[in-house]
Parts: sequence; structure tokens; C-alpha cells
Amino acid sequence: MTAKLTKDYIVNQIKRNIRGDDRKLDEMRELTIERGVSANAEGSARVKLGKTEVIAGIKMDLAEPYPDSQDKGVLTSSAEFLPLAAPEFEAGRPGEVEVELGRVVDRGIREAEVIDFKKLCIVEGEKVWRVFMDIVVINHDGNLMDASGLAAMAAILDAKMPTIDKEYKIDYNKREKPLPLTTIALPITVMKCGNKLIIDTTADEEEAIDTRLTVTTNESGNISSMQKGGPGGFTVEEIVEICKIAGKKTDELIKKHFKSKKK
Amino acid sequence: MTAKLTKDYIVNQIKRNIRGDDRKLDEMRELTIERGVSANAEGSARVKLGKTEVIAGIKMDLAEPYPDSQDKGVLTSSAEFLPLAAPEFEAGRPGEVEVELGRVVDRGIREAEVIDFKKLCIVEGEKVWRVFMDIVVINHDGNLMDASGLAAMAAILDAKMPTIDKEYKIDYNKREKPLPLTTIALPITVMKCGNKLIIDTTADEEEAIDTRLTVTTNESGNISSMQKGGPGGFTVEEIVEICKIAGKKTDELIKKHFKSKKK
Amino acid sequence: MTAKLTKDYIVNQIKRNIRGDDRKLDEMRELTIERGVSANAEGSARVKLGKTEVIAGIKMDLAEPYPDSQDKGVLTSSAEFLPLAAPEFEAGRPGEVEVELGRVVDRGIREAEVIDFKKLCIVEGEKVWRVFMDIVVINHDGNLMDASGLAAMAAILDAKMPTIDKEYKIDYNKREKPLPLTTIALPITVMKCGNKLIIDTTADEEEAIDTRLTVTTNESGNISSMQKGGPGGFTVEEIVEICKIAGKKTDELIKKHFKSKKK
Amino acid sequence: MKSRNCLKKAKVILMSEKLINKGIRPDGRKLDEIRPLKIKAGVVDRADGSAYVEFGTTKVISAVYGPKKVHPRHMENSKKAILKVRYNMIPFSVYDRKRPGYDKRSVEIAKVISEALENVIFLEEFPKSAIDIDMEIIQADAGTRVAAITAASVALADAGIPMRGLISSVAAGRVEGNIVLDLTKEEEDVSDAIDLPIAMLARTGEITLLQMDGDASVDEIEKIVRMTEKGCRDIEKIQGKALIEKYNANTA
Amino acid sequence: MKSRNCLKKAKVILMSEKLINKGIRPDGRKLDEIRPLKIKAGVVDRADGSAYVEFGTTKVISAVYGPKKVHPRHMENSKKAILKVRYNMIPFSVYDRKRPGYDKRSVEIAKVISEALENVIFLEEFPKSAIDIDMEIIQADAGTRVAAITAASVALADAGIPMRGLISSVAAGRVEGNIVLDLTKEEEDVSDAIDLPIAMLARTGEITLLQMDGDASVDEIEKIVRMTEKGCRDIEKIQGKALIEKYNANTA
Amino acid sequence: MKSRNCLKKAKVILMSEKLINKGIRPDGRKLDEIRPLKIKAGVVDRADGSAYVEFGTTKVISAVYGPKKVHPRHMENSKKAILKVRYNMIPFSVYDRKRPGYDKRSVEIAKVISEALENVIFLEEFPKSAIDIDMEIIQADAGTRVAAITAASVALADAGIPMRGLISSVAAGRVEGNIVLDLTKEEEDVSDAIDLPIAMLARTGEITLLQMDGDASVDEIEKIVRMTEKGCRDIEKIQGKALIEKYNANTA
Repeated sequence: MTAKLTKDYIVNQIKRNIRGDDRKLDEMRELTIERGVSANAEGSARVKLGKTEVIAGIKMDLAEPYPDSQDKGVLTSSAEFLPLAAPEFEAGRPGEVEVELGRVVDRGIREAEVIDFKKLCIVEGEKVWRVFMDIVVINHDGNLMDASGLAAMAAILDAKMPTIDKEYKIDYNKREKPLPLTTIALPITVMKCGNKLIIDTTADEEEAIDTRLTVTTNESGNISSMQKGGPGGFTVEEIVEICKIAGKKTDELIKKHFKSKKK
Repeated sequence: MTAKLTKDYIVNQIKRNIRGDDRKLDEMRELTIERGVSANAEGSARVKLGKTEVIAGIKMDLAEPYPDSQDKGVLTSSAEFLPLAAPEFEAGRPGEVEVELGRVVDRGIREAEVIDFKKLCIVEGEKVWRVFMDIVVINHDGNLMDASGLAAMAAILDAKMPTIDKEYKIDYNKREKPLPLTTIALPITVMKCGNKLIIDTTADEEEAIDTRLTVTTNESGNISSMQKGGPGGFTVEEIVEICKIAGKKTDELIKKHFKSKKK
Repeated sequence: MTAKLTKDYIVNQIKRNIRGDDRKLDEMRELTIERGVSANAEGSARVKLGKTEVIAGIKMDLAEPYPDSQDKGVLTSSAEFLPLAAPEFEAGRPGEVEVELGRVVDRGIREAEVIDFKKLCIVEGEKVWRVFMDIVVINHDGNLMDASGLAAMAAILDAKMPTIDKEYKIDYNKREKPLPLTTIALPITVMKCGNKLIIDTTADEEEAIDTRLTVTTNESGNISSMQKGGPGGFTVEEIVEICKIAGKKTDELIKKHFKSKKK
Repeated sequence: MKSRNCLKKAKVILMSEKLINKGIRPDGRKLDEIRPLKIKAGVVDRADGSAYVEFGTTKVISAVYGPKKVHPRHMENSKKAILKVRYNMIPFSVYDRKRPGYDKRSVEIAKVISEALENVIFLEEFPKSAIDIDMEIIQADAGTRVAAITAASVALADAGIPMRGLISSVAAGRVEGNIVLDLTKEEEDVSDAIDLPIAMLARTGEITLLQMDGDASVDEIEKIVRMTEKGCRDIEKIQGKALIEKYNANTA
Repeated sequence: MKSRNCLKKAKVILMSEKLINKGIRPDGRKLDEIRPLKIKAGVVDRADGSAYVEFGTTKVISAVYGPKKVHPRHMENSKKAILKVRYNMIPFSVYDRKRPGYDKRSVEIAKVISEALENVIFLEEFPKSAIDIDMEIIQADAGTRVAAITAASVALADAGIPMRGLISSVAAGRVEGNIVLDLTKEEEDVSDAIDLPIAMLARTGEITLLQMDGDASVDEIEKIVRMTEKGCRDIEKIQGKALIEKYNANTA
Repeated sequence: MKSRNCLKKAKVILMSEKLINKGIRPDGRKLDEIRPLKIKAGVVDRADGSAYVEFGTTKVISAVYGPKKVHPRHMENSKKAILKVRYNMIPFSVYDRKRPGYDKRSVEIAKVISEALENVIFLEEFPKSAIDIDMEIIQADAGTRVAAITAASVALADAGIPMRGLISSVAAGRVEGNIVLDLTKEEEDVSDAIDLPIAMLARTGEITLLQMDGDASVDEIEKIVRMTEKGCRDIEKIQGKALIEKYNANTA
């Protein structure tokens, strides 16, 4: 069976509401979130979404604030496809897919104001906490956006801030308070196949269908970030429908995996 | 007709004082200079020389002076061939042609002391104005050196310095004084074809002939910078002749395009 | 004769204790060390080991100390294969062989505490001397590790520290004191060919045999650094034997080339 | 842009006044009105197609080269043309000078623009070929990416590359509770502002680019997206006019 | 790691006490005992072989892809497979966040690890092929490179790549005059500490990686190297067990 | 070099004296005299040709490899050899340590030197080949580029590459109103100094490299260029001698 035939087969099955792993179109794969996977990080989490595996980590240090937000902490993000995660991943400068992944996850957290950056200001205009949010992909079996967003959110919740002395020297061994938070926000990516909408796609499915909309929703059900990807297009109705799916799924995920752990 | 035949044809015609666009060997193409093409820049200018089109811009900020000129402002230049300007231009690290272009235009301005850098010192040894002079090539139809030099000079004349408050914070919305100037300087590039000297070459002509001398002359007729390029050579007599041509053409250009506008 | 035959020939000869240049297996090529080859450097030395030629130079400036050694000077090293040194050397980012060479020479000097970095502290936690140790390979005829280590050590001994005024301004024209030293340390690289051990290999020999151990020994006969290279392996007995060879050769080299010159 | 943002924000707060009064915006526009839009096709002589766009005070040039040979050749696709899209801000297009070269933002924007155009171009008509699209921001105010796509679309048509239609692009969003079309920088800096850039195949209403930052309900998102539909249709007319002008000039 | 080193050093000096008393180390180990070592084979689904290793508090994942085609093709060797080895610390594996990308340290470590494995793999069985080995440090304490090689060796076996045996790796060294196996970060920070990481084909005792920093006599070097022999044999058993567990799980 | 320039300048100003008195320069030279020039051919064993040049206190090594195969092959020219020229200052050749690697200055100098040599070498005799020229500044004082070309020219001849003649190179300029040959750093730092480096096919007087910075009349330029003619002829003799010495040593 050639690659083309496989793709056609996957598409035809999806049109009949059938997926390779017997899931429903709007059903996520099994999700496990393990926190504290790298003790040297302020916070970290490993997310397994089916066979997709992503680790996110939070590191913190002190930096100058940006000129246009002198009283706020700073967020710096990166996403990296480790060469071990898939045969097609190459070491070297991050490609455009990695850049987009990092920026979409970053904006989801930033625009939802998940972290209360005003509380990360130490001396206005001079010294603020800088939060590094790094995402590494360990195994790529599709839906890296949602897995990365889940890992980032879990790492943020896992994080304990290091302490500083009077001379602003950081003690990474004495980590005390959690990061100040205002909400929880998660991305849900919905892909389009003919007139079907499908979530949490595997790598095989993403070979066959490629147009997606990622919607980040917060605890209150509001949308903080959207990003369309892939060559195809959407109608207004589809976009609204996708927003609703994302809202519903985010709500379920927060209830099941985050709610109890947030204070 | 092969490329080789075309080149030979162009060379033979030049030897008979004939150019493809009916110009004389020492005649420039039509020149238009439009100032203020990018309002976010302190100064900017678009130069069209025939079909060649170049934009130069001036941006300013504050920096430390160089250790060997503690009482002077700083000039930083770049030249970039935008990928849209010619099919052969590639995005990425600047090539040696871009590097040379940027450096020759930079030295022309710097060595002629066009800008009075002593007047750009704010606190000696600590804080001076830094002038960024960036050149982008929009359409490449030959003679990029002269077009870039003209654009740079026009952008400098167009520039208004931003203001600073007591804490050395820059207000880019309140631009007041022009840059302090001492003279005007322009490069003229003369190419050699057999024993003929020819100015303002087109891209086609530059495919056929390739040895050039760029001479930057200032208002008083003195030469501030020279740069030979291309594989061939010159005699002393030719060099002197080229200096004279450059002086004459610069004088004409200053009178026609710059004199009235300088205060 | 093909490359493979040549390699087999060299190996077979070495097994019979015969080398192309009639040396014994544990005999070094003629060594000359010339100091002060670049007057703008604080110290420099050119080493010729047979046809292999390496130059090392020491430059110094002021820098902040590292956070974990606030009262010590800083060492920064590089090794570069100049494109002129061999047909296979390419300009550009240093390759893994250059990186390893630079790091092994650096560690040899650093771990033996050749330079007394505590004496290079000016203001604790704020200002210390930074020592740049740069190695350039001029002609590559094998055993670059030992030639580079010898050149680095000789350049360190050649160095005179520039002076500073009250405002910590450096005067490179007034160089007075030598670098504060505690010992001399040199790397010796022993290669393995069957059950033979061989030192100071030529480029031809290194084409044929490729497993090596570099051992840096100091004046007191102690080992400060070791690095195994190449695809093969060693037994414990071979490692001990190599350490002894390195100790003996280092002792000879120090006596012959360094002892008299150190104060 | 940061320094300017800062100032604008300060101004807004100090004035404690609304920007938008009775449906009229600071520059006199209605809520569903785009900024003045000027388009000129055929501005880069060497290119196969090109366009200059002034969208309010944002200025952009786009040029298209191709279909042409793929270099290096092993990158070629035997089924269709490959699309190489570059988006760049020239160093002096912004208040705080930008170092030459691509940053993460420009890489991301080039990617989403490439995906917005990919299905609209009949790439399969040019197997083993490359089509290069370059967009250069000359002056950056609000809406650089939508101006860039609008220009690229005209440049593609100017190059004679067959497409399913023109792609038009505009942003809409929320300012002081109002749903507005084509925000200015000043409006983007209002504290409750949302910005939602869209690209659309105006002929069919298909949305091929969509990004959004802010905090909005699904209802608001729907209203904002609907408003961009009107904007894109307005823009498509101006794009078409520019192409006709170019065609007439050529045949005159 | 610097900030932590600093603190540890201060602590050691302040306490003015020995870390090692009567042959028992701070974590209760004997002098010739390795830290707890957990190995799991087959942890990366996409890879041809993989392994996760926890060596004390150091955590590493390694994956192997290959034998596969060489890309670009002119790099291929008609006699044997080429080995591409990458060693990397993820940004949050260390106290002071590491910028993504390879630095000189990781380039050097990848080189010595590549050379430690090269003769052990039957590369000549796969001419014109490539074998890629990637090692990613998830949490870095003492012994990241020895944990990485130990993991890579299991990943190679898991990928079914024929080898002359398993490569096992551990460091030994000197702490307060004692020759000890498998130093912790705390032990490495003692002022007289020497660290000598080794990789060994445990089946034959052949040493294929050796590095050392410090100040030691030849006698001490000999004792330290001999101690790693015991360590590597202990490690080889755990490696073997991990492979059997994976095999049993697959066939169960 | 900056720190030193600074100091020199201060000295010059403090002394308020002329450097050049009655046509005699600080180092005792006449106005039209070059600095002591030492040339040795054949200094890099591995290279096909090489030369070491000491021009005053400036030291440079140049080596030539080729004609050889072009790599990668798609760069080759079926009509002639391609010339790859590299110019580099080693990190400790200057007062302020230079980071390893090429900067814009070295890229530009390599370009103008390449163009100075291109028509002089019979490149068309070696189609599909490459000739690599590397110049490394070991100690930098005034005139690094002219020393580098002078060395490269001898290295090319030493490699047996056919040329239309030797290229010789020197700078001339103006110091305190005097037209002088081969300026020192001290002379370059005088406030009215002009520096005009030239390369010349001394056999014909053809000028193949020319750069100039400063402020001079056309008359002065003419006098300066004429003075370099004499300098280049002097240099050519020393270049020729070095080649004969090398030849004699080889055949002895």
C-alpha cells in the first residue's frame, strides 16, 4: 500500500467517523501528566498523550523588565523537537514548525494572563523575575500543540519560586512559593477533514489531513489565543463550532487534571 | 543569442560609444529622490536611478562611545539585498557583495566627516548618539554603489534627531533638530571597458564589463574614499581621469539634488 | 600503491618497530620553540615539532569573575585549524576536532593550576584578569595535541602582564610582570598500534592508526588531565604504561625546554 | 514599536477618555470601515510580479519570482510547485531599529502566510518548480501581516500565476467593547483590545489565515470574524482595480 | 550548576567535617558501590531503539534511529555505516538554565562517546547506512556522560544493532584521599576530588572512553581505573536485565 | 589596535612636534622608502606554495592549495579555475584580542584581494579546478593587507601557478603634508593622514587593487599613486629574490 493510498484510506475512514485507534472524532487519547520530572527546574511536567510525549520545564532568574512594561516580570519561551523524538527531526537551528509551536504555546499562556506578571516585579524598571518556559518533544505521535500546552500549564503549576537575599542573589535550593497565577488556559487543536472536525490527531492522521485551528481557552471559558495552520480554509461557522469544541474540552481537562491541584 | 554573444555585443557597442538605452558613456540615468518614505525612521529616502531602486534609513539611539573616540557619536551601517530585488538574491547572511557595498557607503560618509560626530556626544566617555544607517536594495538594475550612496546622503539630510529627557529617555515622537552636518559627499562609480570609461552602468552592462573604481567626493571637491572593484586593472592616468569625472558628476548631483535642501 | 596499502604498510612497519622517518617508537621529532612571535600579544610562542607547526598566544583583559569563583581570574581558550595548514582544513565554524583540541589543552593548563588564578583577582567578585589562550595550527603533520600544549605552555611563560591605572584602564604598551605560575604541565599523546605504543605521530601515521591517550603531567610528575580518543580501546595495563611514558617524556621536555627559563 | 506603545498607553490613561465616541473612531472612520488602502501593481522591475500596498500608514512591498527551477534540485516536488515565502521588516520600519535578518516572529508570520496562500494557488500546474514570494515591510504600523498578504496576493496575480481567486486580508477586533474593523496602533493599545487578523478567499468566504490574541468570548469571536468578511470584500475590490490599472497601463 | 556548587562548597568548608567516614559515604554507599541505577529499554515509540536511565539523580533518555539511508548522500561510506552521535542537555536540566543548542562541551562529549561506541558496533555490516544516536539529559547531576553512554548502549541493543557486547560506563575518583566509585555532585565538589569517567566493553574489560581532570599520581590513576572495572560489570548486569525485561514484555 | 592608537595620538598631541623633519621619518626612512621587508618562500610544508612576509613589524603567512578539484562540485566553472581567497587576523595579532572567525572587514579585504589577483593568474588554464589562497596575519601593524597580497603573490609563484607577473603591494599616503611611502601605524595616526593601499602588476604598472580613506585633492591622489609605483617595483625585486632563494635551496 503506497503512502498516497494510506492517506486516502485514513481520510475516507474519518469521513465515516472511524479512526485507526477506534476513538470518536472528538475523543482525546489517554492523558497522563507527571509533575516534577527534572528536580533542577523550578517546575516541570511530562505529558503523555497517547504515544506523544512532551516535557516542559520552568526556570527562573532575574532580569530587567521590558521598556513598555516596567512593573512586570518577563516570559521567555522555546520549543525544541529533540532529534530522538522522530526520524525526521534534525538537530540544529529550530525550524519554522518549532518556532510556531513555541510561539503559540507562549501566547496562550501570555494572553490569558495565566501568570500574574505584576507580582513578579521586584524593583520597578530595574529588576523583575524572568520565567523561562522550555518545551522539549520526546516522542512525536501527533498533536504536539495540545500536548505542549498541557505540559507548559502543568509545569507552571508545579513550579516553586526560588528565593532571593537582600543582594538579589538567587538560592535555587530554597524554593518556597508557587508562581502567582490568575487562571488556567489550555490549547485544543481541531483539525478539518472534509466537513468533519476531529481532535487530538495522531502523526498518521496528520500525514493525511493538515488544516487545523488551535484555540486556547481559559477557566472562565474565554478564548485567549487562536492560530490557524495548514493549507486549507475554514468557514465562519466552522470556526465558531471549533471554539465551542475547544471550550468544552478545555473545561473537561481542567476539571479532570488541574482543578484539584490549583490553590 | 547566447549570454556570451550578448556580452560581446554590449562591449563592442560601448567601444563605439553606444549604450543600450541611448545614453552617452558619461551620462547618468534619470534620478529621483523621495524623502521621508518610512515615518518611523529618523530619516529616510528612496532613490530611483533608472530602474535601480534603493531605500536608505536613519535610526538613532544612545550608546557608549568607542574607546579611541570618547567624545564622538557612533555610526553603524548595513546594506542588504532584499530577496525581492533580483532573482539571484538569496535571503540569509549578507554575502561579500553586500558587505562591500555597506562598507564603501559607510566609509564615504565617515571619512568625509559628513556628520559632525563631535556634536553627537552627550556625556564624554559615557553616552553618545549612535546613528544606524541601513540600506535596502529594492530593485537591482546596476550601479548599486552610487544609488546607495545617494540614498544614504538623502536620508541623512532628511533626518530629524529624536529628543531626550533628563534621564536620557528617548522620545521618538518629538523629533526636532536635523543631524549636525559638515559637508555632502557622494560616490560615483566609473567602469572600464577597453579604453572607455563609463558611468551609471545597468545590470546588463555589469554582466559584460566588471572593473570599476568608486570615488567619493565632497562639496569642496576633495576625495574622501576610493574603492577599486572587479578583476581588471587601471593605469595611473585612468585613475586620475576617473577622479575628475567623479568630481564633476558629484558637483552636478549636489547642485541639482542636494544644494537647495541643505541648510 | 593505494591508500589502504599504504596504511597497512605503516602498521606493519610499526609492529616491527620501524617508522618512516627512522625514529624509535618512543622518540619525539625535533622540537624548536620560539617565543615572542607576535609582539601585540602579551605572550606568544611558535612550536615546530618536525613539520608540525603551531602558534599560541596569550592576550589579557579585565572581566567579571565566574559566580562560583569570585576571587579568581578567568581562562578562555580556543584552537583553530587555519585553512593554510592542511588541504582538508576548511574555514568556518570550528569542527569537533578543533573543539576537542582546544578543550584538552585548556583543561591541561587549568586542572594542573599552571596559572595561579587567585593572583589574577583585582577586586573580588567584580574585576579579575581574563586570560585568552588562543592556538592556531599553521602546518599539520600530526600530533597537534602535544604541539599545541607545548605552544600554550611556552606562550604562558613568555607572557608579560599589561599594567592598569587607578581607573582600571589597561596599558598594553607597559607590560611588566610575568604571569603568576605554580607549575609547568605538558600533554603527551601515546597512540596504540596492535600491542605497540608510539608517540609523536606524523599525519601519515595518524591516517593508519587512530586510537590515542593524551596525558598531561606537571612538574611534580602528577597527572592533571587525560583524554582518550579514536575508535579503539585500552587495557588498564596499557593506560598505566602510557601514564608512565607521558611522565618520563614530560620530565625530559621540561628539563630541556622549560626549566632554565622559568623563574 | 515599544517606546511608542508606551507613550500611547500613557496618553490613553491620562486622558481617561474614550477613543471611540458614538461609533466614530479617532481617525473619523466608522466601526466597519477600513483605513485608506492604496495598491499599485508592478512596482519591482526585475520581479515576475509585484505590488506596493499602503494600508493606513503601514507600507509594504511584495514581489514574486517564478514559477522557476528549484535550487537545490533535491528540494523539488514532482507533483507541484514548492512555495517559498519570506516576510521581513526592514531595519528602519519600526521605532526601535530592528537588526537585519529574520527573527522568530518573521519566521512564524511567513509560515502562516504561506499556508494562507498554498491552497489558493494552482501549485499542481507547475511540478518541479518553485514560486518565491517576498514581503518587505517598509513602514510598520498596525496590520503589517494583513497588508503583506494583500500585497502578495496582488503580486501573484501580477505574475500571472493562476489562483482560485484573490486572497484579501484584514484584521478586526474589539476596542472599548466595540467590534471594529482594521484597528490602528492607537486602538490596539487600548487595554481591552483584541486583534484578530484574517485572510480570506473573498470570492468564497473561505478563511485561510486566522490568528488571535486577547481575551474574548465565543460570541465576540463570531462577530469579529463576520466583520472581517465585509472588510475582505472591500479590499478585494481595490486589489482588482489595481490589477486592472496595471493591465491597462501595459496595454495602453 | 554553578550556583549550587558554590553553596555546596561553602557548606563543606563551614562544617569542616569529612564527607566519608569509615568507608561510608554521605548517601550510605560503600566506597566501591554505584548509585541506584534504573534502566528501562524501549521508551521512545518512534525510535528503532531507546532507553531511559536514572543514575542516582541524573536522568537521561537515549534513542537510536537506523540503520537508515544517509542524507545527504555524498556523506555515505561504501565500507560501513556512519555513526552520528548527539549529546544534549535540555534547558531546564541544570540549575542555571541552558540556552537550547549545542555548546563546545556537548560537541566534545558527543565526539568521545562516538569514539567509545565506534569499534563496538559492527558498522561494516551496514555499508552506505547511517546510525543516529541521540542522548538527552533530562536532569543533570554528577555523571551525565556515563549515564548517557549507558543509555545509548541499551538503546543500540534495543534497536537490534549487532555489537561486540554492551558498553557500560561509570566514573570513579578520589574524595578525601579515598578511591571511590561513582561520585555524587557533593563528592565532586570536595577540594581534592578527581573524577575519571570511563566506558568499558565489560565483556572484555577494554576501555573505550577515558577522561580525567584533577591532580593524581600514576598509582592513584591505576587504582581508580581498576575500581571502574567493578562498576562497569555491575552496570552491565542491570543493562542486560533491562533488555530482557523489554524482550519479555514484547513477547508476553 | 584601538587602545594603542589612543595612546599614540595622545603622544603626538602632547609633543606638539612634527613626526617628519627635513624629509626624514621617525624610523629614519626617507619619504619614498619602504619599511624593511623580509620574504621567505616555502614555509608551509603541506601547502602547494607558501610565503612568510615581515613588512616592518607586520607579519603574515600565506599558503596556496591548488589547482585542485572543486568541492562541492556544482560550484565548478567549465571555463576556468575558481579562486577562493581568505584573509584572517589571528586572535592575538592585535592589541585588543580578536574573536576567531571572519568579520566584515576580513570579508571585504578578501574580496578586493581576490579581485586584485584574478586577472593576473591564468585561471583559464585550469578549468573545473579551484585555487585556494589563505592569508593569516600573525602580527598586525600598518599595512596588513599589502603585506598579505605581497605574500600571496609569492605563494602563488611558489605553487608554480602561471601568472602574468608578480603582484606587488604597498600603501602610500600623506603625513603632515608630505607624500610618503609605506606608512607606519604612528604615521597613520597623524590627524591629516591619508592611507592609500595599492596592488600592482609591477611588470606593467597596472593597478589591480586600490582603496583610500581620508580627504585629499585629485592632485594629491595622483602623487600618492605615482609614489606607490616606485614602492611596488622595489618590492617586486625582493619577491623575486625570495623565489630564487627557494629555487636554489631546492636544487642545491
